[in-house]
Amino acid sequence: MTAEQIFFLLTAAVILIAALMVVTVRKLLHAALWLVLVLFGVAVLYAILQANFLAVVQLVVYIGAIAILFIFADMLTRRDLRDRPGQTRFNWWVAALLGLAIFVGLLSALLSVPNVNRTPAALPTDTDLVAALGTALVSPQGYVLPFEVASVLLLAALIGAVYLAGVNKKS
Amino acid sequence: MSIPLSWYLVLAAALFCIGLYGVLVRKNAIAILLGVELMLNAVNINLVAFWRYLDPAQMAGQAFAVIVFAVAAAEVAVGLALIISVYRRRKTVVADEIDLMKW
Amino acid sequence: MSFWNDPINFLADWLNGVLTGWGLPAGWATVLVYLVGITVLVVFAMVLDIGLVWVERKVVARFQDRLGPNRLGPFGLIQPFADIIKMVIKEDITPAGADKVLYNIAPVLSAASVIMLWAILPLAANIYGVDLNVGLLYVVAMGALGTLAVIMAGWASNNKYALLGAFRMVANMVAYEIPMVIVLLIPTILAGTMSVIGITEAQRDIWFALLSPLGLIIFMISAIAELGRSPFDLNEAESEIVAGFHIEYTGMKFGWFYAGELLHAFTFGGFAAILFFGGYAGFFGLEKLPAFAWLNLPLVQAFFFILKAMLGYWVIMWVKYSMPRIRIDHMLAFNWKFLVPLSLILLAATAILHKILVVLPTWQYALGMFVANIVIITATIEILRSYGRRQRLAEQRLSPQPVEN
Amino acid sequence: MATETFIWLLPLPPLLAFFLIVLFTNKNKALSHGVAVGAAALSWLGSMIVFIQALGVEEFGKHVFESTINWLPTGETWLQIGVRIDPLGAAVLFFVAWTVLMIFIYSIGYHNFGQPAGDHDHPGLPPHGATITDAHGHKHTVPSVEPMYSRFFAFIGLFAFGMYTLVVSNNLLTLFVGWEIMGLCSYLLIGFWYGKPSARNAAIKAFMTTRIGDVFMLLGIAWLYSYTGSLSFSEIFRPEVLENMGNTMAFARLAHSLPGVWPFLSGFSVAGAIGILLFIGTIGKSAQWPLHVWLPDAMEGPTPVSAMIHAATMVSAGVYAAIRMFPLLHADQSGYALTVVAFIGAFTALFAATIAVAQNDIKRVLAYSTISQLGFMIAALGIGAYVAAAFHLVTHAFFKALLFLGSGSVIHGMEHGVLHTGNHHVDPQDMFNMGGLRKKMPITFWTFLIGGFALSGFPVITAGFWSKDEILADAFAHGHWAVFITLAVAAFLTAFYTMRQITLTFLGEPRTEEARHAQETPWTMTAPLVVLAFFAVTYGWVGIPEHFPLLGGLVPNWFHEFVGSTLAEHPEAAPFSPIPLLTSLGVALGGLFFGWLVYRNVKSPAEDKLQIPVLKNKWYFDEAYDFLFVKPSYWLAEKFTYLFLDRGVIDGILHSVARFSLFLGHAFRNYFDKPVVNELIGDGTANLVKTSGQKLRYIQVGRVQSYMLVSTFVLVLFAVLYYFLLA
Repeated sequence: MTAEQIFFLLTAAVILIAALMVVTVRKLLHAALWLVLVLFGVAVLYAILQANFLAVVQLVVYIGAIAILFIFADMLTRRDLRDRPGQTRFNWWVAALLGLAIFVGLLSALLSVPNVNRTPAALPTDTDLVAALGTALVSPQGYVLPFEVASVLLLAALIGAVYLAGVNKKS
Repeated sequence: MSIPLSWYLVLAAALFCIGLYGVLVRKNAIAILLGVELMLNAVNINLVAFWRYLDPAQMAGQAFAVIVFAVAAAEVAVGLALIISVYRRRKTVVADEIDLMKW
Repeated sequence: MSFWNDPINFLADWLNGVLTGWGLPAGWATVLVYLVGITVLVVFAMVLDIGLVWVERKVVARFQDRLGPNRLGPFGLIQPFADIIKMVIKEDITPAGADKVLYNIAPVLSAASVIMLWAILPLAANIYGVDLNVGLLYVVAMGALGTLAVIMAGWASNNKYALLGAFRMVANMVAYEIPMVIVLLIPTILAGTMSVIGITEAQRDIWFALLSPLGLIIFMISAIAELGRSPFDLNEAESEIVAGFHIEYTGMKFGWFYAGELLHAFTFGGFAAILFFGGYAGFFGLEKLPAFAWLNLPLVQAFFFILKAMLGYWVIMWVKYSMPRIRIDHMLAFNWKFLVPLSLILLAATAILHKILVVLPTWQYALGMFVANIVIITATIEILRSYGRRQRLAEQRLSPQPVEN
Repeated sequence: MATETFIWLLPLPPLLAFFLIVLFTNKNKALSHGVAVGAAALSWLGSMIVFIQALGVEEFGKHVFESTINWLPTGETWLQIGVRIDPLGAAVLFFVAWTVLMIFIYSIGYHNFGQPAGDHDHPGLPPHGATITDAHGHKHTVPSVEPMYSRFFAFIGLFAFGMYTLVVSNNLLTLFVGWEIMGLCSYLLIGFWYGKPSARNAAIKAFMTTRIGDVFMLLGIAWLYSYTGSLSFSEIFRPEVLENMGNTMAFARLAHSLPGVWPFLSGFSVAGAIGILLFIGTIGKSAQWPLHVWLPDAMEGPTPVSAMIHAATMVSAGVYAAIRMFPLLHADQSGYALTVVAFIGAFTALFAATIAVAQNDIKRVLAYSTISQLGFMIAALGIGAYVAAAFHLVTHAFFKALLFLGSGSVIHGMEHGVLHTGNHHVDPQDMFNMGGLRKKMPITFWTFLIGGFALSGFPVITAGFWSKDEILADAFAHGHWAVFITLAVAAFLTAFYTMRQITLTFLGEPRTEEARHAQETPWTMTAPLVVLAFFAVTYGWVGIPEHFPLLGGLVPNWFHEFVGSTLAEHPEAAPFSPIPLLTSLGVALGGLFFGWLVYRNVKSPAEDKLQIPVLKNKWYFDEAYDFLFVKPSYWLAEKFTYLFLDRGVIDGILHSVARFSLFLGHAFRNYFDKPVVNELIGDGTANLVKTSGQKLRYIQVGRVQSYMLVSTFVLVLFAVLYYFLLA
């Protein structure tokens, strides 16, 4: 077992424990902060996978925006938080069983990938990966259409969110 | 020796199921969205891991991870806006209590 | 390889040799050397920080027509150490009802988010922590961590002023992150890379400040907002919310916030130097002449870099101590209605012009870029002026007219 | 740029000017005329360049500038359009460029640019003058600026575009397009002061009359196209095509079924018939008898300028087209076509000259003179004097333009006098109100004198002498005695009425107070006069016959060589004979002398012995047309078409169709729509959905996570089933 593997296992353990905390802790704000830890761990995984751009974007978008948004939303709807003792629905065990079943199913599907214990492929040495990703996202031979659709989606979400969350001045 | 691909896949599957569990059992609507985030991250781990282990010259995995980021951001923005809007009117964020659409 | 040409690697090799000489396996030795390097970097940053305390106090004194610290040591140089001792020995209070873990993590995270920036800050061509190919995004990402620290501090203090301050701070930082990101794209376009080293190297012939003066201005504004310094310091507006998110912090925990802020300001001065003033290089091609080859020595480069960073830091201080505080709605409106559209226009203009002009010789390229920036600045000022005039007239119409008897 | 490409650009500046003025600059007078004159100057410059280049080409008649593009696909071939400058085109282009530019410049002064706006001027009426107060407090009435100043320049810009297009065309199609654009512009310009009923009527009259000619011309074009499959000159004038057309009988079947009934018609070849059809277009455009009636009335337009357009430029287009079609007319084996042309030309020349003698309006005299001179050209063409016709076309354009602009200048000066005295009942155009203007308006007088002498054919020095002499010489040489004598008489009358005009207008003493206060016009009006006067004198010298006594051979007969080379067979210059020379000398000098002799003491219309009613009333042509055509068509439109056909027959059919549809609609609604569609299909579906919805609603619990739990469960179930059953 090499240092890299140890490092991965540590990160994975942090991610999984934090994820369990996200779905179980009673205080929603703590759940959100545990989520931040999960996200940070995932960013570390990206870094290990040499997806530098995604690692940094994970920090910017998820931690810098999404997690903050969760925390804000949590604070804005705070009254519910202290009033309720149980944060879990009555049939949690059904969901747990189902989750387990799906986990097994997913594992059996994923591990049937041929040569599943392979090692990472060699990175192309001549190109900058960030530049390659940028080119792929905006070139017509690449993913410019999905990329643009995603940006339109973001714009629509922005407008929709402003409309929904904004105070209607007329009423 | 570096890390085998299967480790990532197992981790992602576990993360996905934890997220699913959260979505199914949490009462608080915001917490449901937290679960959704976990699931999306699990998906992204798979995307990036497959990119890295199969063909790094082909940018499909990363490109789709970027698009998942965008979708996640949009989903959270609209979802939280909805929750806040509902909270303003009904003073609750418990998903089971938001049931105006039942019969 | 000599110390003068490549000091860091020289020292690292030497240390590696020493460690392996003691019988350590090569891998462990490398890890240890890295750890030592990180420690040295952090220590350097923190020592610089102590110096900054003194600089800040001296400069603010001069701005306010005072002398500043002048009792302890020559020119009061020992004063910061006295400050530190005071902070360390003060009582460490955790308020009742506070979320203890978060309360204690927040200051560390705050300072860490700044120190982590130093990982990519190149002091010279070969004195740097790591050359990330997403360096500029990394800056923004660390800013996000800072945001998180602030909100944690505000929440965990269990104090409404703290929470209000944190809200303001977060609104501020999230909002100004957008013009910041957009304007960071301008050096990226001009240099063709996000790596800070690459951007510095791209400015060997001409500073980006000359290619995009407007970009520099927008960067400085959003950097100051990101820092939460005056005129954007309403997160700690003492007349309204006492001291903002760190109201409950005492002793060294407050010290971390304070140190973090100072170092952050200096670091942004450094990034202004890197992005727009050529960082450690940027002597307009002077270093290519044999007589000026000494400009390529790492320590000389580091000296010039620190000098430029200090200049940026000085501008930030200058603004801080001469501008009044802005109201939160004005601040957000300024960002969304002015800074973001302006930076988008600038970005589009820069991108298009870059594509068109890049085939030209350097001086024509620079001239075109500069003129475009001037045009945008002039047009902006004109629009603002006419808008302001209309606003004024509208107010005059609304205000009660003097009654003529 | 190749010259061919350059020619494409010639017509464009005035068109651009038209759109610029109409769309953008119409509020700004200075800008408008700047744009228009600038465009005219550009076209002028281009034309001069093309002309000079044409001079430099060896054997230009065989190496013309021509370029074509495919324009419209017609089945397997293309309808081609293109430009062509050959010797004839170059000569015409030369005078068109000069006269157009001069008109444009002249218009600035004529429309009183720089004067104040009128006191009560309205768009659509001529300006009435403005009152200004000078430094001493005296009130003066001065000319006021035209209210629709910019519109005028837009119109003449479009007009210039049409003229240039016509000249540079290499085919009948674009020639016809330019022709029609000019028709439209002449309508717009004659009716420019649409507030005056006379102007409105004149505009409609001009439009309708020329339309008659145009319809026949279009028929000719269509026939030509169907016969030869092409409209480009170089195609249809190929010798074998011409020969084929000239030898084919046009009305062979008609002549066969009705043998000997109509020998004249049956003798026509296709070439002749088409040529005559096209020539009818010329009759309309160039105001030849019997379609001449519009031209005198067209003088209602803004006085000299549009008159000048109609009289000096546009009517020239008709003659130009006729000259172009000469090979076609010439190809007619029977020779009938040319006979018709010669007859109409000669008759018109004499007929119009007789009317001109009895007119008192300064412009109408010139209008009839124009008709008469155009008749000269047509007659020359009819006797085969191709070069002489073209020569007279060019010289006439210069001196008639000069005369019209001069008359405009006179009227302008007289209007000044009218404004001074304030007596608006004095007609500033009536020659009997003038007299003695020689001293008041010297530049106008001298240039007008030059123009008048050129028109009369004053020997040797004027251009008109050389061109008219060449026509007479040709007529004499080819033995066309009737034409020769008719034209000689017409030429005598021409000199006579010209001198009458000059005497009444300029000589003697002022007959009215207004004439006493007339004033010389601004330089923008006189400068074009001087330029045109220069050409009215010198242009004749390029066409002096070689065998002319004393002068012959001093200068080569350049015009004959140049324009003559347009034709496939180079026409012979007429051999010199003293008889036509003496005739033209005699009629010119005699006419001038008698004109002066008779009118030097005439003071009022009553003393004028030649005010014979039949001449004064233009041989009653207007009245005859009114009785023969206008009244019957009114009757047809009102009584037959409107009352009987429209109201009775067509409306009746429409009303019954409507009633039937109404009945059908009622039936559908009551017996199909209401019971079947509404109740059975519409309401039935709704009821079905409603009932089933009421039954099914209870499975909706409204808890989103329960839904999801169930769907996840089903998913797992299906996965398990899939795994065990299929895998």
